[in-house]
Amino acid sequence: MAIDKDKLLELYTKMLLIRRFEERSADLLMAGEIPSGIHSSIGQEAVAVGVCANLRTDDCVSSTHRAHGHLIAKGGDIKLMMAELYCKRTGYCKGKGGSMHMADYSIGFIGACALVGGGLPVATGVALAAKLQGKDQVTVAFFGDGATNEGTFHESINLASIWNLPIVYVCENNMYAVTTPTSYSIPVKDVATRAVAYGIPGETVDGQDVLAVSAAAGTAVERARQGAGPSLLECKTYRYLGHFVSEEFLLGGKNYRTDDEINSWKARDAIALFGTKLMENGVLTKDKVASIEADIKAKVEDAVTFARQGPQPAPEEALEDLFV
Amino acid sequence: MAIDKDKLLELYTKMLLIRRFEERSADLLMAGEIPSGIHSSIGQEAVAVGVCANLRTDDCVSSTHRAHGHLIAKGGDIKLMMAELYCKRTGYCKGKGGSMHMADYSIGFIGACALVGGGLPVATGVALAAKLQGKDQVTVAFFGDGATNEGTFHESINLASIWNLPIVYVCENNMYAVTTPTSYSIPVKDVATRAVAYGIPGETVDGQDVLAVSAAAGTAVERARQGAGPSLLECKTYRYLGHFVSEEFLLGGKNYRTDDEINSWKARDAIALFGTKLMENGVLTKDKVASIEADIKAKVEDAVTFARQGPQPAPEEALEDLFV
Amino acid sequence: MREVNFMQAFNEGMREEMHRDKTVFFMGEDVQLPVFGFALGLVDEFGPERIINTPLSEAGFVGAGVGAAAAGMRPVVDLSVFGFAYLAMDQIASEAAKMRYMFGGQVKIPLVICGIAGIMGSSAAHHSESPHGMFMNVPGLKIVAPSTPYDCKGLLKAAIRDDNPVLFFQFIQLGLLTGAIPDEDYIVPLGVADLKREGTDVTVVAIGPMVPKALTVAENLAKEGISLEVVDPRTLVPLDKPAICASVKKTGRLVIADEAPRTCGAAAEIAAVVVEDEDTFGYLDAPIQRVTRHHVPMPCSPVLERFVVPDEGRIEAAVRKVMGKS
Amino acid sequence: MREVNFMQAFNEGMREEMHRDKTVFFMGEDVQLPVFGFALGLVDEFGPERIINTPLSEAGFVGAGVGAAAAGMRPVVDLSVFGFAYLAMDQIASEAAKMRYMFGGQVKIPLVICGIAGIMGSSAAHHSESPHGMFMNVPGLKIVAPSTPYDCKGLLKAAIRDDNPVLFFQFIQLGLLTGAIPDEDYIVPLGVADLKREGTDVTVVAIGPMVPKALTVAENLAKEGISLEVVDPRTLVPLDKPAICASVKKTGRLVIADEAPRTCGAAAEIAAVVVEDEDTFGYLDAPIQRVTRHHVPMPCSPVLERFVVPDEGRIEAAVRKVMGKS
Ligand SMILES: Cc1ncc(C[n+]2csc(CCOP(=O)(O)OP(=O)(O)O)c2C)c(N)n1
Ligand SMILES: Cc1ncc(C[n+]2csc(CCOP(=O)(O)OP(=O)(O)O)c2C)c(N)n1
Ligand SMILES: [Mg+2]
Ligand SMILES: [Mg+2]
Repeated sequence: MAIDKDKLLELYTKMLLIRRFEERSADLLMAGEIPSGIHSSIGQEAVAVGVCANLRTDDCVSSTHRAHGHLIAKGGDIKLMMAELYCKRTGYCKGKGGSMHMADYSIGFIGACALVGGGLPVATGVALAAKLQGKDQVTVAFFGDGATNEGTFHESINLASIWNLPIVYVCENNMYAVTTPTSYSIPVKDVATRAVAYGIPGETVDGQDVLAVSAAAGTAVERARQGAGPSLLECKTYRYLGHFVSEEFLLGGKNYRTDDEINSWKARDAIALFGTKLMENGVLTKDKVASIEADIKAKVEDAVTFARQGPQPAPEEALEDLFV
Repeated sequence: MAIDKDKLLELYTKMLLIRRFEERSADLLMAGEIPSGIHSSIGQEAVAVGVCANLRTDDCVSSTHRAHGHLIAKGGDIKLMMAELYCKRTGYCKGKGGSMHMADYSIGFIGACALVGGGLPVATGVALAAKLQGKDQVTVAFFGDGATNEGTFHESINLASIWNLPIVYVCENNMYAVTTPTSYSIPVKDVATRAVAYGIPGETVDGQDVLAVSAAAGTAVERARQGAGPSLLECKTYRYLGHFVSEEFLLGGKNYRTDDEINSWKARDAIALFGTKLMENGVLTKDKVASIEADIKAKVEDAVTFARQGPQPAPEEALEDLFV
Repeated sequence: MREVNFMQAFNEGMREEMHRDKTVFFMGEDVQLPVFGFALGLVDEFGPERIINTPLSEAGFVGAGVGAAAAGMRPVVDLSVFGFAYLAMDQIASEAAKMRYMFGGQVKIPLVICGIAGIMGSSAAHHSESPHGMFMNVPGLKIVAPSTPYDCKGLLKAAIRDDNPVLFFQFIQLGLLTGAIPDEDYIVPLGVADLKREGTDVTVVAIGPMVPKALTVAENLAKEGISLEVVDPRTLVPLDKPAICASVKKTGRLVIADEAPRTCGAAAEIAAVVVEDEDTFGYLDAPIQRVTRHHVPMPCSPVLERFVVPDEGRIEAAVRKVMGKS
Repeated sequence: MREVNFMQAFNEGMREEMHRDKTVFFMGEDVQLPVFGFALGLVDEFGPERIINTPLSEAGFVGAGVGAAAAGMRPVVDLSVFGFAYLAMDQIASEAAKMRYMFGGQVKIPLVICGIAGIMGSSAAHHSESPHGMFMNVPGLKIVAPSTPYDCKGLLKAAIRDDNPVLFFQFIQLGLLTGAIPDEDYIVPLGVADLKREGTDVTVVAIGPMVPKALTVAENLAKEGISLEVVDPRTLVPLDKPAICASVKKTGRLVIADEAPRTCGAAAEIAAVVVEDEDTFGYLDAPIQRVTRHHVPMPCSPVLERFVVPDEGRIEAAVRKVMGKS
């Protein structure tokens, strides 16, 4: 492995932080503490972390309704995130955005967008600005498999290709858009194939292998940074929970995925796989894992406390922030 | 040649009819007689005729702002067309549609659409209806190279692919969208390459060769009719005139195409090429050409007379035809 | 008569029309395994050929609905959430609404487009749209905004049988509201308002989810001897102008309550229709008041959301204002 | 002062702002070789890096404008024809308009979206849209509708300098209208109406291309001793409500002329704003009249088009009506 030990531990820790944050916030939602709906990224952590491992703070990331992992991976502050889930004035967006509309412009997280495919043109424009401004900044647009059927996917990547923009389109192919399997809605085996239509590189990687993701993303990011244009990176992954937290209740027991399928993916859990590998390589030990877990647990609880203690926005604040 | 003599003559005659209709209507527009703007298809006749040669009357065709050729090729009545250009009550759409919004539902011409890419979802829905109704009807959607950059292109073909619809997407690649060359706006050499993204056949043919177009379209239409799904057919062609009739004036002498380029395409004029071939094969003679020309001229003049003599709509008729 | 909720009423309307007419079909994202009750169980009864799952391609599948309608089917296209309509705006405003007219009446477009509007609760800006006013601006669309299970079922059946494109707003706040519906087949015709409560002092024209709120206010104010007449237009296009004007002539005072953006919304149109009517103008004793969302996107926080969305308190305040008692 | 036409005024405004601020750029379809005069010659002066041709991808490049604005640029995005805005509706209504708010004020979107609105003459339904009313329904968008070269240039410069998304309507009927503009730098602030003519009998609020028509009517009626006051709001969001109400208080009679669809249009909003204003309501001596398009898509035929589009005759008839002289 070319990556140094600290970096490896950082990847592991970030994945675990995402997992624990998602678990805790799902619990708090089910307990009725969190008003904002949540789309959990549990199972998909390696994609967010593997991709963002290649980014600088001034690089940009755009995300979707399933945004927590991306924001944490980009360096987001889980206190401000949790407070936003609680819709407190102390949250990232002062309670206006909630889970699906978080942003942190100070670290280049240009925003989650709840409309599928809606963030792609915007991210493309951020990359256009970087090019016009002569910056060597790279933008990453995350989106799901379902989003690749939206017209904005097509239009955005075409624009990025003809303008040679510094952007990487990262498709988290978790095999489903809500209840609809990718095999029904996408007539090609790999989403990466679609890159052919725009004359750009397309690559499919194992989204459960954080190092594979990181390597592939590294190539694409470097390419963008060198001015060689956009790429499409597909990461095959899986979400363990329902489309949104509490979906299982609403669908009344009906499921669109078999237990076998879910279990086979869990057997390739990205964090477990990576943890095992790091242990084999001596980078990680059981003790180290325990201390990382403890540290994360403390951080997450701090975030919950911060969120709980934050003030509600005053009603009239609803009228602020429309226009500058 | 497998096609019989009458059919060959019919192809030739239809191409010539389109040419003469377009020429005459452009003249009448420049003379101030025709109020509706016109996008002329002179130069592109082989595509419309070659494709529609494979269609039955109950098959459907959707078109664009450049619709005259498609409608004539599908069997449209040039009297009603000319009257529509004159915006008369006797026109196809009672003067409401004009050049860019003609339709003839009696022959499956489901409509020209002035919004680039706008007709593709609608045509896809017509094909969906045919499938749901169990008909062996095929739909053809015509559109330009520029339209392939619209999101509707992507969404429509994807739908047709996953639903296995009886439709053929025909791209008339005339190398330009208004003043913008395809080489700028489309990052792949052949539009047909884009079929890869949808797992359907894509083929590029010489749009100046009516028999090549007809053969390729025949395969695609047959495939659709047999229930084997959609295809994308790209026909490389060229428009001789400006984007719209009178463009040359508005652009004030500036041109975005070289004379050399225009002349090289004219040297491969579809009608001339096909005429020569038919003469070589003895299907056509100079006399026969003269009589076809005379016949077409008479028909076009009849159409002009019909259009001129038709009554204007009464102003209040503007309030009709909104709702059933 | 049976008690059903709003979603069940919609569901029954769909089932009955699909049984009655083989050209009716239903399509949208995840309609085969829906999260809400509107489409529950339809696929079990009608199969995946008539209850069609679509990819995430709003322009594509709404346009496909337009085409299928032009080709003789009667599609009901489900947007899931009406805020997603913006992705299909061109197909709605340029194709569905204009095709018949542009083509000189050659074709009809018997298409219903439905979707959840209004407030799901802390769903924030992208999932809390009520854009019926925006669509009223487009000539060629009929617009349905039911407020009771009875109206929902009857209007849906009328919409499906109508030969024109109809937008059907499923206000989610009303989803679990129950009401009685008859066992036999019935429709509620498009274009006919319903007097949800008779009164003499102030007319409240209330749309969709504002109807039950207006009725609550009416109940409360009745105790003070203030008599509200609650008019539910039920369809915004066509709008039952005579019914609205007749009520205003009777009361001389008008409050319009619409849980939607204010500027150029349905409430503005209704105010304009009344104030431009020569017969009615002279009866107006007080300024017309609109009760609408505050003019911002919907925030996520429940505190902020409650502030933005119009409630009983704001209706009551408007009523007192037009009575000169604020 | 120099005489320029409307398109030249726009063109000058663009040039000056592009010279003043390196972050301003212009993009759209065929903007490097434009058919109309708005963008004429810009590419010669600023090169293809700042005058960017786009493929036919309205959602894509409008959204790219939003992103570029969020990233510190000041894009002016040209839709060519405003009817094409429907293809980019989601990027306009869900992203441009909402991003700042959703993100709690973290970002600003200094974006101008321009396009030709109105009647080019026999261009039919898809190329004759005036959808400003529809966009007024979306909180978060400023909307500019100039009627003179002077206002066009001044408002464009204000729009480009504004830190919010602004929709700029280029009414093509006005394209060749000439007027005087000063040589020095000036802006016309957003939100300030202009009294295009003072009068005492009837207020005509006229928007965009209806302003010159209203002035003609005013001229004609002056001969009969009828005195019209013509108010041009110039921006529809923000709307200069005080100026409109002040005029109505003076005249007691209001006609609103807007070359756009009637239902839920700008004219409806202005009527509602006036009739809900307590201070103004009492001054209203007659029903408010709207003069708008007839509520159909635009037909191609010149005969039909003339009928659908509001003209001087219809303004005059409305004036006579509110004066009780119809
Ligand atoms: C434009 C739009 N259409 C539909 C929805 C409803 N919706 C939210 S997430 C989702 C599925 C998205 O699937 P995918 O892109 O694969 O992302 P995933 O949820 O699997 O992460 C849908 C249909 C939406 N939010 N926006
Ligand atoms: C959605 C939309 N965008 C832009 C236009 C303006 N426009 C009309 S035709 C055209 C070019 C179309 O190019 P292409 O699809 O290649 O067809 P061609 O004109 O070459 O036949 C453009 C930009 C339009 N009518 N609709
Ligand atoms: Mg997915
Ligand atoms: Mg072309």
